[in-house]
Amino acid sequence: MSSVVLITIISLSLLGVIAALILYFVASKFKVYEDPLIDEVEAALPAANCGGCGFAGCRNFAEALVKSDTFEGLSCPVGGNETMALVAKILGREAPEVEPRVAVVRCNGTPGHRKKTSRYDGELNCTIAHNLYRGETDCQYGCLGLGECVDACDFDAMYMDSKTELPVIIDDKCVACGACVRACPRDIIELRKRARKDRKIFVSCVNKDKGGPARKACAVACIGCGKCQEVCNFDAITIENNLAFIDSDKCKLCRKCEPVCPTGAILEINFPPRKSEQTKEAEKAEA
Amino acid sequence: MNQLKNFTKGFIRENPVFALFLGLCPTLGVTTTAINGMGMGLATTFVLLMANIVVSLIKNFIPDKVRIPSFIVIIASFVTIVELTMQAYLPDLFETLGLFIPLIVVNCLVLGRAEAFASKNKLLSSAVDGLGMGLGFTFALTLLGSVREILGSGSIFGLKFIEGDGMLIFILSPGAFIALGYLIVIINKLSRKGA
Amino acid sequence: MLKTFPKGGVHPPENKISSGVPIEAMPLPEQVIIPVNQHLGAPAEAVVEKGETVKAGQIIARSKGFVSANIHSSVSGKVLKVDKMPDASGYKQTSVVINVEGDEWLETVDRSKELKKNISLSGEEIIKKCAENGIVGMGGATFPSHVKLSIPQGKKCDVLIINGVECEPYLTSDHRLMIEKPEELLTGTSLLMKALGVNRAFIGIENNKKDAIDKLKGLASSYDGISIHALKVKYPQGAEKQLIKALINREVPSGGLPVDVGTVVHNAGTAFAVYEAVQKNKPLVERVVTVSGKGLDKTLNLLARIGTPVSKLIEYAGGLPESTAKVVNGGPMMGKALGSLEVPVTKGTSGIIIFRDEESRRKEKGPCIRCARCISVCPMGLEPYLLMTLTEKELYERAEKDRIMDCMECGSCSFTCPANRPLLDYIRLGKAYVGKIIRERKQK
Amino acid sequence: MNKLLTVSPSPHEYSRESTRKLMYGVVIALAPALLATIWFFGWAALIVTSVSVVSCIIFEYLIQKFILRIKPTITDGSAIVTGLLLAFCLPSNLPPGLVILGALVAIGIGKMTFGGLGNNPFNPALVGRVFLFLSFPAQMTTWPLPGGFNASFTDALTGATPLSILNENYDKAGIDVLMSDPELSMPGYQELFWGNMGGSLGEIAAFALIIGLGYMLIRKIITWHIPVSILLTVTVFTGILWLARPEANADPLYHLMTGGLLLGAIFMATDYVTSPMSKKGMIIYGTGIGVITVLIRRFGAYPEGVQFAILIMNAFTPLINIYMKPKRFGEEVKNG
Amino acid sequence: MAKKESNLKNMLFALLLITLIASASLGGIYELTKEPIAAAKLEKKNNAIKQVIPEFDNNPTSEVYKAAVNGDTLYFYPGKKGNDLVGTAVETYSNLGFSGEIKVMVGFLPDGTINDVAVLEHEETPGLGDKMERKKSDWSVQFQGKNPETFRLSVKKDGGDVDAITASTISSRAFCDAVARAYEEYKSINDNK
Amino acid sequence: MEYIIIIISAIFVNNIVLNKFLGICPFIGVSARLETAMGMSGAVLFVMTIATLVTYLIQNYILVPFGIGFMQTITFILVIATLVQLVEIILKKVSPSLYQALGIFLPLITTNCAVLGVAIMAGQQDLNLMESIVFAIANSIGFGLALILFSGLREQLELAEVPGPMRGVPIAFIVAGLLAMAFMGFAGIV
Ligand SMILES: Cc1cc2nc3c(=O)[nH]c(=O)nc-3n(C[C@H](O)[C@@H](O)[C@H](O)COP(=O)(O)O)c2cc1C
Ligand SMILES: Cc1cc2nc3c(=O)[nH]c(=O)nc-3n(C[C@H](O)[C@H](O)[C@H](O)COP(=O)(O)O)c2cc1C
Ligand SMILES: Cc1cc2nc3c(=O)[nH]c(=O)nc-3n(C[C@H](O)[C@H](O)[C@H](O)COP(=O)(O)O)c2cc1C
Ligand SMILES: Cc1cc2nc3c(=O)[nH]c(=O)nc-3n(C[C@H](O)[C@H](O)[C@H](O)CO)c2cc1C
Ligand code: SF4
Ligand code: SF4
Ligand code: SF4
Ligand code: SF4
Ligand code: FES
Repeated sequence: MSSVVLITIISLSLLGVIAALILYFVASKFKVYEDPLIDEVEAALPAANCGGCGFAGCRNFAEALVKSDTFEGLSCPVGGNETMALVAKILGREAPEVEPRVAVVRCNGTPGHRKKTSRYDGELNCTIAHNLYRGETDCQYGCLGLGECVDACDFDAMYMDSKTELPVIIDDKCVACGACVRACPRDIIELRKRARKDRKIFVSCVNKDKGGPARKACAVACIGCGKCQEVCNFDAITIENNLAFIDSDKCKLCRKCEPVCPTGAILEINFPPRKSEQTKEAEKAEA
Repeated sequence: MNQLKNFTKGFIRENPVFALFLGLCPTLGVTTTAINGMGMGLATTFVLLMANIVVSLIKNFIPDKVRIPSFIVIIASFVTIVELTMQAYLPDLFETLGLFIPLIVVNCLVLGRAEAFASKNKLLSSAVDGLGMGLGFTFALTLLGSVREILGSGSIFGLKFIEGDGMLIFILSPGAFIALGYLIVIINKLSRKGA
Repeated sequence: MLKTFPKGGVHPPENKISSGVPIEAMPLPEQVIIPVNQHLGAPAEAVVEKGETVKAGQIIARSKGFVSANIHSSVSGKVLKVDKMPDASGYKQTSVVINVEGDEWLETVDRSKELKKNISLSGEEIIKKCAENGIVGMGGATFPSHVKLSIPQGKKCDVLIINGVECEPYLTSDHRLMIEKPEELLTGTSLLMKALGVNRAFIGIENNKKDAIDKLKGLASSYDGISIHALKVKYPQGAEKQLIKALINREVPSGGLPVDVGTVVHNAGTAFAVYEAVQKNKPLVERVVTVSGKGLDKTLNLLARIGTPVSKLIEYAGGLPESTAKVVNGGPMMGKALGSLEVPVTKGTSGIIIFRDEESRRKEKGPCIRCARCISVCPMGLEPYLLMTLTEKELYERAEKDRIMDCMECGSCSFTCPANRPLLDYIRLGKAYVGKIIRERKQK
Repeated sequence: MNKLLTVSPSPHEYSRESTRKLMYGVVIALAPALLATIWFFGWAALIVTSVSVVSCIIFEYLIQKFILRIKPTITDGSAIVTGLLLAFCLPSNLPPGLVILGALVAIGIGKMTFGGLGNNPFNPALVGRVFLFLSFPAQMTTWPLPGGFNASFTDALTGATPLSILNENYDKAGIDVLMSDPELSMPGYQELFWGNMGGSLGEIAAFALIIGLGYMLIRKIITWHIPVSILLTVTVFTGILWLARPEANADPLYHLMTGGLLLGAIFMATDYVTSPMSKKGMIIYGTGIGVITVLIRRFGAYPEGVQFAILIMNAFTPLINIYMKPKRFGEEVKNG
Repeated sequence: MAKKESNLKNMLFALLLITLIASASLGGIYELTKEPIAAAKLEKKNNAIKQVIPEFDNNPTSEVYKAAVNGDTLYFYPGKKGNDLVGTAVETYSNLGFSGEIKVMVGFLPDGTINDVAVLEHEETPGLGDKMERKKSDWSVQFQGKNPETFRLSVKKDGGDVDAITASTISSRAFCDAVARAYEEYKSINDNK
Repeated sequence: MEYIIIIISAIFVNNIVLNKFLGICPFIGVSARLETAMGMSGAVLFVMTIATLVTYLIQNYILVPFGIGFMQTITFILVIATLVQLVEIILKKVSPSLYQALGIFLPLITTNCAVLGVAIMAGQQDLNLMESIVFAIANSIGFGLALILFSGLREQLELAEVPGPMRGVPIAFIVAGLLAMAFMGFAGIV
């Protein structure tokens, strides 16, 4: 073996040994206690320390992962999904199974139903308008129609219907993230249990005024008359502050309430058309 | 895991440059021409492949505390091998790639893959991963090199197709950043459409 | 050189059309709507019921808590109902609706025109009178005056400032008051000085009201410690922090109150109301309201009873012109646009301004061109363009660090922005969110 | 009255200024310089200018309409200003193809990539200009000499700019020696002031630029802070150099009137979008530009440094904005 | 398959083993490539020499002589055919480049005429200054067959006879500077002989 | 004078990031927030200086005397990796506050090719010990300058209306390109 090779081997090995020794002693001498979970998570990470995650190194990222409750905005570009799945497992953070839900807009104050009494000329932002005044109609509860909820939806599941001036939710695209619910200053949007074929029955109104003023402001306002409550066999309907509410967890979609509402505040969606009384009777006769 | 998928993921979807943004220094530094980019890419691929293989072989003998020093030594050995071989047999290319050959050691891509993948996977997967990622890297470098060469010198792989010079800036450092920036956007757009 | 505040400010067209029109008492309306919440702080609690007969000056809603104010009936008649009625914002709130019958006053109220200059009551008694008679700031914020007059333990106040600036375009109610009731105003000032225990009072008036300055200067010599100061015309000179800076060169710290720098600011109208409350025992049931606008044939300074529907004032001024597009309650810079005219005049209503089509429309907004005009006009030294963006991007923490809560909503920034950015709209929104965050933090 | 009342948040009164008026104001301020340059460079100047302005507008329109798919905003006039200023820092004999490329870079990379007006961190016209300069140094450093109104476009006489003469002769000879050397044809103060010399379109006539400055100050389009701090810094810095070694440096007055300094200080450094927002910040920014300009002119490879100086300080602008907040009212905070 | 624990013995052992193997294999490779690397380097120089002087049959690198000029060194490689000097290749430099040092090989015929020039190293801008390379352009051909006695080695702008590369006066100037330096030294050595 | 040239050259003219393309990954990775950028710059300053010092010693007292220059890469990186880990462990114990400020960036630096690059370049340019140290400090300042400027720009762009597909990394590259373009102006100053 030539001398160069020998020197190479000796010097590098020496360096390696020294490195190992120093690391060992320093590490044991300067030990600091830390959450062992962090170590575990760090071990699962690629240790590329590339900063791709936006944190200063893998350990830093591991700490952030352990500390935060969700993984929102946290991801490791090197390790990808596999790594993140691993981390999730270590932290025991499988997302719990949730019942599928879907958003509904509880206002039906189309221009036809609600007369305009003023004209809004401010920034097109529901919260700004809401903080300023009651809105363009006499209903101080209803939809302002400026589409803040639509902007909040990250899934393109909403759009403003230019005819009704109300937001519309596309059932297929809605993932029930609730962004729109949080965005709406008037608490008009509700997440309801998703039923078969996306059928739903709900009171499309949030007006808490007494019947008279409510009716005056909007033709399809809920007046809190209680008729729907009477016909419901499942205790799904409650009335509070002159406003009826159908609990989607209790509602069996029997369709009894809709016909009794004197103002048409209850909406049925995605149901087959009702048979008229005559055909019903005819059917009975046939049978 | 499906080896084919494992192999191809590095091309677009998890391309080290376009999607993971790793190993950027050589990506920008040497891609003045397509051929340089390709040379660098292949050199890195070699190191990546070999490092992945060796790491996955010995992963169980390495205590945690010296994991990184050990891996680095392994990688550095292969880099030195490339360095010496290139110096001997491809001196011209070695000169143009210059400083960036030794810097393959610190290419976050190499260490990253060794740590993220090879130290957790079996030999075959690791090798396939290394090769795939390396070729993806090569693809990215060659593409960027071509773009810069076409715009900057009016040639491609050394073949001139316009009279005179191109836009000099694309050979200089600003052009590298700008070209890569727009390339990422375009690739993202295309891959999303494809997917 | 005239005094003024050093930083920022704008000079919108003054349009003081009604400055030469004497104050005129508005005839009684058939019905008044008196909200129980006309002030900052806790709403008062209604103490009358449907069908009850009330006299003018009688308490109909009692203050609840320290920062709150009594509400008095401004007319005599029968309570029609105590119900939720829309206020200036259109939102419904509890109000007492009274059908007017005659004009009968409580006996204790001295309604004579006679000037009563002698001060017989002690400071505490003065404050008590203010509280009893429901005196709140007439400068816009309607903060209960007795609270401001009760200097907190450990704080010291050495000078009173009377705000006769009236920097808002169009408005002339304080101006007319200063010309027509100077002695009452000065007596009111003396009363406030006594209540605060200070021996100096500065009255600041912008230089576009030379007649008022001259008049008050002539009379002030016979009142101890009161001096009159002319100020350069610049909006928002009337904002209390700016006025304090202009007059006595003290800077109220961020998040602080005027008392922190040893002063208290009261509006000229408030001084007059204090005079009436203390010397004449007359509660705050009427106020001067400017009715003005370029489209109007005649502009007015009306002495109107609280609760009078705005529509009546406008009717009295000749009805809404066809060109009307917007009716603003207050001045054009800070006032609130009304969605309906069937809302009452309240203690804070300083004017009703009518805008024509061409003046009212907002122009299309463009992107911020970072011209820094909003920064240079912001009297609080804020960066409105940044605060707006931070609010838009929901970066409330940064907005708080950039002092969004210091914004006093003067609107100079929106006024001046060449890109027509709705700066104040968003800053207000940001303030609401940041305020919520701060409150939540405090609760923890 | 049967119309609905309009409701909007306060304020209800607005000033008369608008983005468009400001931009056209800048165009008006640039008019004297345009006239001067047409006087000296003739049709060529007009061609370069119009090609630049028109292509800036077209590119802005096309990008907004077809790539970003947003409502085109070409009427706000900012593209015209960019086009004018881009043209103003190009030589009058630049082939139209390159002018168009410059406009594409200015608008496409410099402005629209960041989202259009108000979002770009770097001055678009300068991005276009420096891009061209770094890409085609040969074409960008051949300057036609003034040939009068009818000078032909292609074969105008080319010559050096005063700064490139200076750049080659620092440490060799003083300014008076250079000026008296007939071979160098170094322009004198008079020519600098009126614009009879080689150089890019808009930079030659000092008097026209100063008229523009006056107009913009009077119309309150810009404040004095940036131009004055730049010019003052340059005066002081070159003054020190000159006093130390008059035989090797040009005097401050010569520096002030040559090259793109006035054009840059008055029209380009003042671009709202890319300059700091607070007064303090503006002065720091201007001082930085002044220092870097002189550094590059005197010690660097390029004869002129304003373009780079402005771009470099553009990069500092966000930091300046973060650390140089306007003085808050009631600085001291109550209760922490 | 448990991982090895991080105790001293394991750490030492692992690192030692790895460094051992690594260094051994590297040493081996180094031994293997030593020769080719040296050969490649030499060949580059020889190629340049071959390019700038007429055909020779000696080994100029082994007959090299040096001259020190203000702190730096010029190398002279005499090329001989039989015993006759056919030309001398001079490795020269200039610091006046646009960005960094320029190294040039200049070949002189025995009478001092420039036979040819070749650039060894430079950092000039691609597309501009790098046109001095023969690969990139024929600019440097103008030096062939010129005798510096009659051919003034500076760019025309400075009153010389050399056409500068378009837009690269600085690089051209530096190139001339390098060639002129080589000529001066060559001449002074020859004159002293 | 020598030192001044080294400093100006490293910071402005041949800026390590914008001109030499070293340390791009952290330049893109940790520049989203200004605070992080500052911490990173401080950490780089610290490590780069120490690393250059140590590698200088190794180069001149081990590699060169024994004629094993080809071992440069492997020894340098081993030393740097060990050193970084060492500094991290010690800092964590000795000065938690300093660790909070700088230490958390340390792991990133191992794979930051700027550190290795500067160590190698210092060797290539035949600098003496003092010059090497100055060179390292100047380069880390250059790195810090570029990083801090860049993060300032990125923070501002966070608030701008950047078109969707450009957001994030692509726009960062464009900004870096324009920044590099601006820095080209310093050419030839030294
Ligand atoms: C990006 C860039 C690179 C340059 N590179 C060189 C170069 O390598 N060599 C050179 O002599 N000049 C170079 N220059 C200088 C320019 O060609 C030019 O400014 C020069 O000073 C022009 O004048 P000339 O025609 O007198 O050479 C470069 C300029 C730029 C913008
Ligand atoms: C929550 C709150 C508490 C206040 N407390 C006091 C106080 O203790 N003493 C006082 O003199 N003024 C107090 N003020 C009144 C303010 O100083 C100020 O006069 C009032 O907000 C109206 O001012 P503006 O119209 O400028 O907004 C308080 C105001 C607010 C909003
Ligand atoms: C922007 C702004 C402008 C104001 N302008 C006036 C004004 O012109 N006149 C006035 O009396 N109060 C004005 N105020 C209210 C004063 O700040 C302050 O609340 C008032 O003078 C206190 O007196 P008061 O409690 O008696 O109303 C303004 C407030 C703000 C925020
Ligand atoms: C005073 C002033 C100076 C301007 N200067 C420039 C300039 O130098 N370059 C440019 O492209 N646009 C300029 N503009 C136009 C506009 O601000 C520019 O296009 C924006 O940077 C685009 O976002 C200027 C505008 C004004 C009002
Ligand atoms: S914001 Fe969320 S909950 Fe609302 S519509 Fe969109 S996806 Fe559904
Ligand atoms: S539902 Fe709510 S958020 Fe959506 S448009 Fe109506 S008011 Fe606005
Ligand atoms: S005034 Fe308007 S355009 Fe100017 S900086 Fe402020 S928000 Fe932006
Ligand atoms: S930010 Fe607030 S205080 Fe400043 S100008 Fe705007 S509204 Fe006035
Ligand atoms: S490759 Fe250089 S830092 Fe990642």
